[in-house]
Amino acid sequence: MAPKLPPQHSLQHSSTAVAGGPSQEHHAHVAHPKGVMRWLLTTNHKEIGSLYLIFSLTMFFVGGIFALVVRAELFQPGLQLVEPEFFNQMTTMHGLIMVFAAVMPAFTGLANWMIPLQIGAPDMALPRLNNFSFWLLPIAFTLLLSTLLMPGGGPNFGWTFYAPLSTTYAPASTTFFILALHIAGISSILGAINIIATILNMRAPGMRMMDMPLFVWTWLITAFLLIAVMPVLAGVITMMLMDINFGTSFFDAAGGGDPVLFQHLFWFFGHPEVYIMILPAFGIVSAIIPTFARKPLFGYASMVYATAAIALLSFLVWAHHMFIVGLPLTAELFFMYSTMLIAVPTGVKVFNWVTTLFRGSISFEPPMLFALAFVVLFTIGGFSGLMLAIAPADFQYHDTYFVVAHFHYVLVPGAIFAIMAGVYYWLPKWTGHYPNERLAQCHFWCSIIGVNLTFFPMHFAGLAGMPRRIPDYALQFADFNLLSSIGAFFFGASQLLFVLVVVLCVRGGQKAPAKAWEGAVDLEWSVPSPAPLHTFETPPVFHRAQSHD
Amino acid sequence: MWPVVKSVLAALLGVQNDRQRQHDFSTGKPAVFIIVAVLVTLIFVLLLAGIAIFAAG
Amino acid sequence: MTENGAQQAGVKRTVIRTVAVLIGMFAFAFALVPLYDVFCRITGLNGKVDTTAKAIIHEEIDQSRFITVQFITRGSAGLPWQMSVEARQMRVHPGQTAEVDFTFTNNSQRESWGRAVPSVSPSSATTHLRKVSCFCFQEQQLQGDERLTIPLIFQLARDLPEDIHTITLVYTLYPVQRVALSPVNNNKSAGDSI
Amino acid sequence: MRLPWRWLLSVTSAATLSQAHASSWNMPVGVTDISRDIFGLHMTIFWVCVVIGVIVFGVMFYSLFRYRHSKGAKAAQFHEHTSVEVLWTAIPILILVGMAVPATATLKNMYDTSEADLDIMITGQQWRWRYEYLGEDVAFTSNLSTSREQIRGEAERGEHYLLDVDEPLVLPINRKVRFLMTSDDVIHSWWVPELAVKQDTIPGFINENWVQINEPGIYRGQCAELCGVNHGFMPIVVHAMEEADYEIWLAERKEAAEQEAMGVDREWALEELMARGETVYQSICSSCHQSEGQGAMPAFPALAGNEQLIDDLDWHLDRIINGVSGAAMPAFRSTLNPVEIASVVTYTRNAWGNDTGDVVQPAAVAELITQ
Repeated sequence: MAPKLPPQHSLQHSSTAVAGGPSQEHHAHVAHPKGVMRWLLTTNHKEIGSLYLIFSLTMFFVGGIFALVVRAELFQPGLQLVEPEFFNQMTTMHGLIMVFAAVMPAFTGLANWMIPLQIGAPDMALPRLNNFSFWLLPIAFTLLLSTLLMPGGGPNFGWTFYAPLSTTYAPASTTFFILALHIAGISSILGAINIIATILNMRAPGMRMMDMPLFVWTWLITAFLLIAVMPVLAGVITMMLMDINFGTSFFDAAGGGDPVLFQHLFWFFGHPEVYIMILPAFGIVSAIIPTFARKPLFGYASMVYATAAIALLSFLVWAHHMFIVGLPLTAELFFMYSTMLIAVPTGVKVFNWVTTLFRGSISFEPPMLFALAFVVLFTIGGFSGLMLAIAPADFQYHDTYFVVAHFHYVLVPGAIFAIMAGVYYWLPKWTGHYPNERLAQCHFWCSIIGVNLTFFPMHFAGLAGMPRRIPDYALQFADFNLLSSIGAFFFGASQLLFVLVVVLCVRGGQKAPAKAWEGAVDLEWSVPSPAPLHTFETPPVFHRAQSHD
Repeated sequence: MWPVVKSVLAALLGVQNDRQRQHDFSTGKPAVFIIVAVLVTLIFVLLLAGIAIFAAG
Repeated sequence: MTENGAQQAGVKRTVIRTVAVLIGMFAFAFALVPLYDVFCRITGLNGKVDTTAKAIIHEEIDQSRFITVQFITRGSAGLPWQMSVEARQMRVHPGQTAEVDFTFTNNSQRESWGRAVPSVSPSSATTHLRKVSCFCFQEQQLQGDERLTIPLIFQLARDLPEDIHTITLVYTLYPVQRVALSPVNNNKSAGDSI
Repeated sequence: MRLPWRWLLSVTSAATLSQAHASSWNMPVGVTDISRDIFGLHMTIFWVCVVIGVIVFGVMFYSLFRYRHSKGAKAAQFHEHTSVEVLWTAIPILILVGMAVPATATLKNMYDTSEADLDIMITGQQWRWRYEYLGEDVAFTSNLSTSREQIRGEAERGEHYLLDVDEPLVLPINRKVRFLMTSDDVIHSWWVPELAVKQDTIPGFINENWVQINEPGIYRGQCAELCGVNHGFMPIVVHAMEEADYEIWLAERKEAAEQEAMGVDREWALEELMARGETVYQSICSSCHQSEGQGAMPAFPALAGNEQLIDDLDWHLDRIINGVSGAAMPAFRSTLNPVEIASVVTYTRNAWGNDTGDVVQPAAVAELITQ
C-alpha cells in the first residue's frame, strides 16, 4: 500500500552491492523504459511490490465503498437507498474484492518488496513471471467489476457462491465472474510459485532455513497453502461453469448431483484460504513486536513449528462452516473436535507475543500500535471463533451477524491492521522517510474506534437473532445496526488519513537511516534507506548474529 | 526416527525449543519431516475419527 | 558463475515440483466428486441412496421390532407430472421384503422425460435400506396423458441400528431436458417466461 | 421513523435502552430443553473466553505499562522457556476437553429424532415456507405479511416488522415434533432462535430436526441462508399451543380444507374469483411480480400487459401449474388448490388492464391437475 516510486538512479549501487561481471551485463539489458511502459514491463521486485500495494489500496477503497453502501442501507430499518437485488451484489462484491483483490495482493506486495531484502536476494527468482502475475490482477478485477454493469447485474450470491443459487439460479454474468476468479487464481498461484522458488533457492550464503525471519517463514507456508488450494478453487468454479453452460450436474440434484458437495469443495479451499489471509500477518507482527520491545521474539522455534502445524490442520476443519447442512453426527463431532484443537497452536502464538512484551523495553511507534491492536483484537476474533467451534452453539450462531463480527475481527483488525503495521514499519525503508508520527497516531486511534464501533455491536445483533446478508431487518436490531453504520463510515473516512500519511511520506519527511528502528535486526535494515532499485546484487554475507538465536 | 516424530508432535502443539530446532534443521531432511508430518496427521485424523465414532455411540 | 548456475537449476527444480503439485491438486478437486459419492454411499452421508438394485438377502425376519417406513413424493417446477404412492407409510420388520407401488401420471398432452431422485432420512439408515427393484435415477418417458405404475421392492437390513424407528424415503421428480418442451418455449428466451 | 436524535436520547439514558431491549443483547434462552442446553454451553464458553482474555490481556497491558522504554526499562534477552510453553499448551487442551464433553452430549440429543409424535414437512421456496402436517391432510404456505408500505417507510412500522406471516406454523407443546426439511429451489435455512432449530433445506435432499416446546407462545425467526433477492423477507412464525387447543385448530383446518374442496365443483362468478384471486396474488405472487403486476426485470417478467399471457390461456395455466424449471417460478400444482389457481389466473387475466374477460372455473383447473 505504498506508492513509493523507487529512486530513478538505478545504476547507483548500494553499499553492499559490488560491481561484478554478471550484474553489469544484467544492467546493460535493462535500459529502463520511461513512463507507463516502465511500469508495464518492470521486472524489479520493488517496483512490482509497489504496484501490488497500490492496486491493493485502490481495491481496499473500492471494496470499502461497497461495504459503505451496505452499511448505509442498514443504517435504519426499511428499504431506503438500494433495492435488495443490488444490496446482494454489494455484499458479494465487497467480500470478493476484499478477499481476492485487497488482502491477498497486499500480502503479495509486501512479500515482493521484503522477501528478497530479508533473505539477501537481488530479486525474485522469476522476475518476468512476477510481472505477468501482477498484471493479471487488474484484468481479473476489471472483468469482475464490469459484471455489475451487465444485464441482470453482477454476482449476487455471496462471496461463498453456494450452488444452486450460483448455478441454476444465477445471473447471466456468472460466467464472467468465474473467468475473473480463474484469472485471479492463476495470478495467486504464479505469485506463490515465485515466492517458493525465491525462498528455497535465493537465500544469502550462510542463511539457513532456520535463520529466516518469520515473515519469510509464514509466507513460505502460505505459498504452499496457495499451491494446494487454489487449484481446488479452480476446480470447483470449473464445475460451476460446466453446470451452467454444458449441462453437467455436479451440484444439481435433478441430474444426480449434490449441492452439499459444492460446500465441501468450497470450504476445502475456503478454510485454508482463511489461513492464507492470516499467516503472513502473523509474520509481520512477529517482526514488529520484538523490534519495539527490543527483545528477541519469544519462542521463534515454536512459532515456525506452530505455523506449519496450523497449515496442515487447516485441511481438517473445513466442515465447521457446514454444521447446519445436515452432516451425520460423527462428522459433526469430528469437525468440532478438530476445530477446537486448532485453537491450541493459534493460542500459543498469542502467548508468545505477550511473553515477548514481558520484561521488554517497549516504545509505541505507529507500527507497534497497530501490531499491539492486532494482538488484542485478533484474539477477540479468536475467542468468538472458539465459541463458533462448539457445534451445538453454532446451530444458533451460524449465518448470523455473530459470524460476521467474528470474521471481521479476524480480518480487519487482524489481517488489515497487520498490513498497515507492516506498511508503517517498512515505509522508512521504501521511501527513506519516517511517516508523520502525529498523523499516523491519529489514523491509528480513529481506526481502533471505528473498527470496534462497527464490529462489536454485530456480536449483539447476531446473538439477538439477526441473520447475515439481509437488506432490511426487524426493529429490535435497529440500535446495533445504527452503531455499526456510524462506525463503518467513521472507519472508512479515517482510512483517508492513511493515504495522506503514505503520500506525505513518499514526498518527504524526517530522513530515515538504513536501520530505521533501534531494535530492528533483519537483513533489510542493512541496505540504505530508501532501498535502491537494485540491492544485494552481490550476495551479502549473512552473520549469524542477525539471526534469531 | 523418534526425534523426527518428537519434532512433529512438538509442531502440532506449537512448542519447540531452539536447540532442538537447530538440530532438526542441521541433521534432518525436509522430505522426512514432511512424510512423518503427513503420517502423524493421518494418525491424528484416525484417532479423532475414532473418538467421534465412539462418542456418537 | 557456477553458483548462479546452481541457483538457476534449483529454481527450475522448485518450479517443476510446485507445478506438479498444482496439477495434482487440480485433478484431486475433480477426483473428490466421485470420491465423495463413494464416501456418501458407504456411510449413507447426506441420505444419498445407492442407485443399483440389490439382491434380496435371505435372512431371518426380526419379528421383535417394527419400523415405520414413510414415503413422500414431490413434484418440481417444469414437469407436468404427478407422482403418487399407494401407501403413505407402512410398518415392516427388519429382514422382511416389502413392495409399494408408485404411480407417475403425465398431465399434459406432450410426451416428456422425468426422473425421480430419492433421499433417505435419517442418513444413518441409508445403507440399511436395500432396494431390490426400483426406478431411482432411471429416466422415465411418459406419452401425453400416460399413467405408469412401478413397484418399489425393498428390504430393511437386520442390522439396522436399534435407535431407528422411522425411515423416510422422499422422491423428488425432476424434468430431464431431452426435447424442446414446446415450439413456444423453443423460440423464447428464459427471461420471457413467467 | 427512527431518527438518530431519538437514538442519542436513548443512549444518554442507558436505562431506557436496556429496558426497551431487555433480552436482545444475548442469545435467547429459548423454550425447549435443547435451547436451554445450548444457552448454557454458550454462556460457559463465553466466560471461559472472558477469563482467558482477562489473564492474557492483563499480562499484556501490565507489560506495556511496566516496561516502557520511555521509563528507562531495560530489555531482558530470554526467548524461550520450554516448561512454560508446555504448560500453556496443556491448560487450553484440558479446558477444550472439558468443553467438548457437554457439547457432545447436547449434540447427540439434538440428533435423536426418533419416536416423534408428529411429523411436519418444511419446504423452503423462493421466498416462503410451506408446511405439511404429514398424515393429517393439512398443508399451507406461510408468507411475509408485513406490508410493502411499511418496508418503504410509507406507513408506521408494526411491532413485528418483517417477522409477521399470514399463516403461522401451529405446533402443540410438550410433544416431540419431527421436522423433515427440503427445498424446491435453492438452499434456505429454517431458523427460530427460541426453539434453537436451524437447519438448511436442500433441494433434492431431506434433512431432519426436531423440537419439543415447553411453553405456549409465539416464536419468530427468519431464513438464515442467502437464497436470492427476498432472502430478508421470508420470516417464520411458530404458534405453540396447549395440546387441546392444537387439536381444535387442526380440526378447524381440516374442515376448512373440506369446505374449499366442495367449492371446486360449483360455478364461480367473475367478481368472486377476482376478490379471491387478489388475496392469493398479493400473498403469493406479488413478492416477485410486484403488487401491480409490473414485474421486476430481468428475473421477474411483468404480468400486466404481457402479450403472451393475454393471448394464450393454456400457456398461462401451464406456467402456474407446472412452473418453470431452473427459475424462481415454482410449480403450484400441489401447493395451491384448484380454487386458488383458478381465482389467481382469472385475477391476473383481468386486472391491471389485462381485460381478457376470461373466467377460469376451479372445476376446469381441477381437471387439469388430476386428469
